[in-house]
Amino acid sequence: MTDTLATATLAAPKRNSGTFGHVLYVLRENPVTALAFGMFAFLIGSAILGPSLVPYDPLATDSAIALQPPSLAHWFGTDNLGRDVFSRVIVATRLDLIISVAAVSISFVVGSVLGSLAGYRGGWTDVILNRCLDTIMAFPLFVLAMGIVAALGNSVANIIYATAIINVPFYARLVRAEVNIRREAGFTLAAKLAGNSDARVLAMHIFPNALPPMMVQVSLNLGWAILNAAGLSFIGLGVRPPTPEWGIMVAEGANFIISGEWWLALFPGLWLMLAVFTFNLMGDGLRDIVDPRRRT
Amino acid sequence: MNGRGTAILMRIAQAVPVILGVVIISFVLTRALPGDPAVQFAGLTATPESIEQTRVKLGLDRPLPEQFFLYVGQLLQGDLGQSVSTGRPVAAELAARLPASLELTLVALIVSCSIAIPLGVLAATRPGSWIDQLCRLFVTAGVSLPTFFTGIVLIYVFYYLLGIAPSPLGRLDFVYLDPPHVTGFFLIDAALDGDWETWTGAARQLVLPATTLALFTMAPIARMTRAAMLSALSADYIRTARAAGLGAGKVLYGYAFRNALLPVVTTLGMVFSFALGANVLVEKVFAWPGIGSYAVEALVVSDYAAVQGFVLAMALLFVLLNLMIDLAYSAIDPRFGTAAK
Amino acid sequence: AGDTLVVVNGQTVNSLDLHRTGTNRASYEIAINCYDRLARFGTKPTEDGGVSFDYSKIEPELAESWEISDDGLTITFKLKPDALFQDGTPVTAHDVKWSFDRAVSVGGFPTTQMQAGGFVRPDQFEAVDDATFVVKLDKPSKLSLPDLAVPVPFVINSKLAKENATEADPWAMEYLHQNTIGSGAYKVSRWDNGQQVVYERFDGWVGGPLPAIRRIIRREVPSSATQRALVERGDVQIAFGIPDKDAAELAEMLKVDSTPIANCVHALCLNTKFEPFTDPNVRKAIAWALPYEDIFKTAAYGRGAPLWGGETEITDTAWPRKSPYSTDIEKAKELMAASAYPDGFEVPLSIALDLAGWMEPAALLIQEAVGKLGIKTEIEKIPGANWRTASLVEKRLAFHLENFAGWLDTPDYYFFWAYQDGHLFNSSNYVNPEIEMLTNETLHMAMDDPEYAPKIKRMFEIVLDELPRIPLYQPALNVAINGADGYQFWFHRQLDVRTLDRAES
Amino acid sequence: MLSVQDLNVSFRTRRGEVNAVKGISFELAKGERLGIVGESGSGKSVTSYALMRILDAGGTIKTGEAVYDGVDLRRANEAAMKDIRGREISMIFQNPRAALNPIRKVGHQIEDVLVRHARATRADAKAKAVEALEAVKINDAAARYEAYPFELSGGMCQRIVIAIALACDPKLLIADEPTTGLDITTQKAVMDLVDDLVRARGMSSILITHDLGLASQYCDRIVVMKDGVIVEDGKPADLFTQPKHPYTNKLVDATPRRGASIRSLLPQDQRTPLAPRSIGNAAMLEVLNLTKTYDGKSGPVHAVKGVSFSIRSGESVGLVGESGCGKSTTSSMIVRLLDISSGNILYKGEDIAAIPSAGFARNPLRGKIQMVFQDATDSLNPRHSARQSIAEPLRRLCGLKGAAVDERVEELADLTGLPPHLLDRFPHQLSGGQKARVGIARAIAPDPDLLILDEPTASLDVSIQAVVLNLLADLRARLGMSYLFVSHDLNVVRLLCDHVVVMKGGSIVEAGPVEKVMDDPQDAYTRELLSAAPQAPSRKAA
Ligand SMILES: Nc1ncnc2c1ncn2[C@@H]1O[C@H](COP(=O)(O)OP(=O)(O)OP(=O)(O)O)[C@@H](O)[C@H]1O
Ligand SMILES: Nc1ncnc2c1ncn2[C@@H]1O[C@H](COP(=O)(O)OP(=O)(O)OP(=O)(O)O)[C@@H](O)[C@H]1O
Ligand SMILES: [Mg+2]
Ligand SMILES: [Mg+2]
Repeated sequence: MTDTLATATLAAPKRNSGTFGHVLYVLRENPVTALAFGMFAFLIGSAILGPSLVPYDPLATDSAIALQPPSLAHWFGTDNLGRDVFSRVIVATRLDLIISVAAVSISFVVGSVLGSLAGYRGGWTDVILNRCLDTIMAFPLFVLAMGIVAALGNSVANIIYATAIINVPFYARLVRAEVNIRREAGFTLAAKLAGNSDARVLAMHIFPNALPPMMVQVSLNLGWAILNAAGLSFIGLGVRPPTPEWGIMVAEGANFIISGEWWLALFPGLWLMLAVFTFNLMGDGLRDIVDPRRRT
Repeated sequence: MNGRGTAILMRIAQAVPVILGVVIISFVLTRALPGDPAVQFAGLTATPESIEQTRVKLGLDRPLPEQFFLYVGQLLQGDLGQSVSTGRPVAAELAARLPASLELTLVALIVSCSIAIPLGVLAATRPGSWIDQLCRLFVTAGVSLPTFFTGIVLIYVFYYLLGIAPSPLGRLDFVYLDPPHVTGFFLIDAALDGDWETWTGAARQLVLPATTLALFTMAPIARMTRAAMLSALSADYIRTARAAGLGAGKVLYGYAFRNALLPVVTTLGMVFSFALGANVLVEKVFAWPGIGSYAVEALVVSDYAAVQGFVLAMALLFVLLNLMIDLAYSAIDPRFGTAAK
Repeated sequence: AGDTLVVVNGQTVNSLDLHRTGTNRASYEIAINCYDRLARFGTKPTEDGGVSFDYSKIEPELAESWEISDDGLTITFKLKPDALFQDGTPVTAHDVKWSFDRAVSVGGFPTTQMQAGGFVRPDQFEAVDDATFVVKLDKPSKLSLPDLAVPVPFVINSKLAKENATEADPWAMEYLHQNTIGSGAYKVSRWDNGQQVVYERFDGWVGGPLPAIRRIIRREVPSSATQRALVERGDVQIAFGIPDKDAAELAEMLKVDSTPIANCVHALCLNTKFEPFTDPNVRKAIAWALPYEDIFKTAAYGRGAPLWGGETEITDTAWPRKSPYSTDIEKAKELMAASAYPDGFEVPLSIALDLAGWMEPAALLIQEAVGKLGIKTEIEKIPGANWRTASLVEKRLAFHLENFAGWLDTPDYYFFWAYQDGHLFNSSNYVNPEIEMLTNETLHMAMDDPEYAPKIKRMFEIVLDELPRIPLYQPALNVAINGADGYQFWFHRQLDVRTLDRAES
Repeated sequence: MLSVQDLNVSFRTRRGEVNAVKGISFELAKGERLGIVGESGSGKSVTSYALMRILDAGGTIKTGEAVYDGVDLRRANEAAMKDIRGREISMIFQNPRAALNPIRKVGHQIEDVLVRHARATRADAKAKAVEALEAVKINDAAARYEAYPFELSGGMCQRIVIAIALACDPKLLIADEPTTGLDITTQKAVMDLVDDLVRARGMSSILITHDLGLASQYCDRIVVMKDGVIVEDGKPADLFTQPKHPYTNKLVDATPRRGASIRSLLPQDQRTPLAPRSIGNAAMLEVLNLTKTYDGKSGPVHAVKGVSFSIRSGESVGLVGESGCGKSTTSSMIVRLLDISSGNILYKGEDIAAIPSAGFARNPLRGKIQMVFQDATDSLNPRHSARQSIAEPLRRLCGLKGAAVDERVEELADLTGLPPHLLDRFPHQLSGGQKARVGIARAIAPDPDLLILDEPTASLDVSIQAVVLNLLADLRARLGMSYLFVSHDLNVVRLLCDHVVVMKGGSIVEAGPVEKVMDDPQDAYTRELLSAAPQAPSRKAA
């Protein structure tokens, strides 16, 4: 307490270092979380730098070296067109992260807005929204995504929209519940007394408190979005060839497993798993980071 | 009428707009599919005339609103239409395939629950310990694998390399005959028939696909069990029970677990409908004659009636499932349907 | 069991009746194995020791003999006297008439296919008596008799069919969809939609030598990896229609039959509606730029037959034939530079989702190759139903892969479908008045007509110069066999189970 | 019977070891009623949990002895402890509703204990359970056997908890704040019941509470705890008349009682004279015939039925009544968070009830009527630091920006006695009293004329309550605000208010100057309220 007194005058920098310190603290506290964030940093790194670091052009074919097992020259082997699997796996990171992050961002935003309104206004708004969400949920979600992509065409953007749409109910529900329990909370009333309009109360006071549980959902969904894209690829509705994408690579490589060319599916599969795994494990850490109550 | 009954009736009433919404969306979605079913079904060497004939035959020459009202009219009479690609009534098709999907999904969920729930309880009783972390890593790893990938790897290892598993040829190897149809669930039908050889055959076929699905569904169940157990264990009534000298088993299972079951049941419902969706991929890998693979085929060839029928069936199943969850809930939680809940 | 054979197939049988609207190709197998036609094609050995159908030989099946009138307008069939339907009733000319009437009346694919042989109206068919059946043609055609040997004009037990017909359904479509009522070598004893078809031998068959196997189970296994595992482990005897790659690899362990598919060309189509493709230099530049060898190796794993690097001079009427083009990127670049688009252009390259197995690797290699000419492509994968609409009916795909195969194995028949204006498989929108004329002239012309060969050669010259479709290779139908014998390749690309036998292993 | 010697309990936490109980010793004789008093966090509950060996994970008894009837509670094995719990020593807790398994019939919960301790067999369990219910004087015991906790009121739940605790005739009952959260009238009933039962059965009891008044009324002996240490041990009367330890002294002072003035709650050295204040003549706020009807699930709920009263400028009005009588509803309507059903609220003659509550945030009068909430924790946004919370109304209502905001926030912190270095903390990093100060600072930030205080001290320790009450009194004098003070505790109301309004079931039953109502209550309900409040022995000349 004495050292906080000493630094109290430097309010602004202290707040920053407080956030940073808090992140460090969260990471140090749980080794699994730290591991997850480490892996996440690695994935981000390969998404940003990967394309300029990989040893081969991920699109260059060479039938002379098709289907070679992993070797020093080709760490993850080569595929049926003689493309370097390692380069493709690394380059694919960017697209896969973009798909999952974009899809989750859209559903986060849309779900938050809908859920907040329904949770805050209650009444008919709530009833109607709930029925709409039920309707989406009543579809087997993967099939709905398939239908949307089949109807709109299989571009990256459409895959993102489809994934986003099927995720919206989860966010909307969650936000609705979180907003609803805080609708009558003391600090909500206090915020109104402080002259905040309803919209402001909702946006600045109630909604941010729904963030911690949402972070867990975000992390689960990030992984799920990648799996979803991979599933779409498996039934042929994924991104367009020759764009490297993990799901497509696994899906196509899967046909080669029985014939002994295991590396085609295994390495992208491992990376895919690594990414989903990372996202899923990050959830608790993310929640702790956005939750000020975890600060000490 | 008591609160519980009213609450359940309310839930059923709420399902009506949902079903209506599903009917509309599935209709619009199928019509939005690119590709002309008349072309698809006119056959190989179609001429413009034969395509036009096919179109008239399928009723696709009429304006969309008329098609919709015809469809709804048929639905109200319980007619889901004909699947053009299989030429059979969609209802018959679904009736034949739904049990296959349900059997697989249910077995997978039973396997998954019988592993995930104890794991969750174990983790909750030792939060932060290495067991807790190990459980977390294990179930997360399961959910991180694309199901089709897991499926193929399992086939490769257990069928192709080791030769332990039976050939991945659907519900029953061809040396067996299907058990007489009672429920459509082979395990049940074979047991009713007393034909344990077929039963074993069917069970063996189930092992790999069910494992694939189970691996995928364990994470949410284990996670929820752990969280619910943790919050139940820290509740005041647990302290009361302990202070009254109740045994550890009674406290853990009689008090904490039954309370923790409530959110777990809700999660189970979600996982179930989720697993039915994931089935689409698993069925494809294991040549499982279920409704998921049927839907994929139908979607790809723009078989409107089949897609609509499938979606509707799933929606009804979803509604039914929620109803069952509500029933389970009301059986566990006396507060259900009262002001307290 | 020794008298049972198991076959796996990736395709699903969706009807037992070929005539029904919506029946898919895989279901033709039922018509072949469970029904008889009046005649059928003979067989011949293939180069690598297999057996293939022989278009030049037509043999009796239900008919004992036939006579063609001198003007070529009347064909009179005599039926085999001892021919029986599977329910024991004798096969009569009335049954044939009813069946043919059905084929030309129900519309859709069967009717179109009948038209190819000149059979358009029911009044062309006449049952003179129980054993004599007469077909009258509007004009003589060399395609008529062969067209009666394709799966479509199969003979149905009309008595039984009529018993199950209704006012709304005079052709008993519903009943035949679920039941086989023919005189064929096998009957379907069990059909689990989406799972399996079980064939049971009909011992009263007179259409040919009695099959050796009593029961054949046809299992549907969508995953090719699973198919391969099954046949490799010997749990099934035949894996039908496996991917080229598996075929290439399994060939080292098992018997794999990879007969090039008759009258079939995997081609790259250049749509003439797309501006740059009207420039002959562009088309030729592309043809010279394609990496044929690589495509053949990676898309087909060397299965099938190459269709590039042929002689410039055309001396015979063999079809499919090698084009005079091969990979020569320098030449391609020169041509491109000489064209109106020296800097290239952008065009989507479309492929079918269902056929991605070969189309995708081919498309990727093509994309890379034409990229060197400055042609930028984006690969567009189009799902099933839409593919036919977009490519064949609307013909709106600028640059795409295509794989038409003609059942009737003559070049003119191929040209009729693939190069004539407005015809279904002419997805390039190709129009050439001379081709129109030549095709019409040769289509029904007897092949030994002295005018036939020169005209055909002229047609070859034109299309290989104008290149609306650039031939890539002739694909093969791959069948892996582990413990069975007697497999024959058929133009319809379905499994004829009648000749199968168990092999000593 | 129970002897505790030098007991040390510590917890392993993320930030190292926490010593919650530091070497306490006390004895308890058979039939004795012991009270443990101390402010929040002083280690009262931990002591009792340690005796029962039901400490949370991470908690251990480090050193010391606790011997019950010859059994060493620290070293006894788990099986032995299970037999002791419930049969020898049992416990009741605060928040009775949460202390019962929500999805098990209360009768079965009693049976579980009976069967566990072999007091009943499956066959006679039900009869025994009903017997236990009858023992706690619950109405219609046989029917209650089938009830679930949610079907019972808080008082009834507490009776069930007591029935569970006493089902197996234990020798010692530990009651950990058994009445917090209960209405003042229910509190008295429950405490009387426990006391009767304990006396009738000749049991010993330990009552844990922070309410010195309550402890002195129901205990033979009281130990005072502070920061894990026992600072004083004695008879209630002695404690009040001759407190030895300064902490006890402070505690005794802070306990509201008859005749004490607001300043006398504070320690001697802080009793500065109250600044004078003036009360205007005209009514600043007039509430006329105010009603509120909610649409409940089973018909309309008449929460407030035609309430009228007025507040003059500078005057403080108390609003008292038991839980659910409509106090909060009335104050919400006045503060314009809730739309009225009918009536008028005249603020300086203007009918503010006519302005819909949804749009009142933009009304210039918004800053004039402010409120301090009951639960300080709940009323602070957990994501906002104290500074942000206090600055909010300054930015929104006063239009201050930049440095001016910080300046004013620090001024307000100073005014409410909040150390400036705490301003950048989040609510969970502040103590209850500090949170109350933040709440008050925020409410007075826009310079209101009327401050509505909805039980602002209900969740605070007495000593902090004393400080907060005095702070409110000082602020009132300095800033000339009027208060509407909502409470169920007449003793507290009396300290701060000039006028009091007593509500019951949505209507006013009595109103008048505070002395008059307290000394000469006219209404039976007011008298009941007055008598239910525990009375500490008055502090005579020390
Ligand atoms: N599980 C725990 N882990 C760590 N510290 C704990 C734990 N339980 C209690 N403590 C600490 O022990 C101290 C005493 O807590 P205790 O609950 O006994 O206080 P109390 O006197 O009962 O207060 P209250 O009146 O608020 O109930 C507190 O400082 C608290 O922080
Ligand atoms: N939103 C609401 N809908 C229906 N009934 C309500 C609602 N809010 C309050 N009530 C009812 O109105 C009555 C008065 O409630 P109010 O909160 O004003 O009581 P209170 O005097 O403040 O009680 P406490 O001391 O417990 O805070 C209660 O019976 C309550 O059940
Ligand atoms: Mg306590
Ligand atoms: Mg209140």
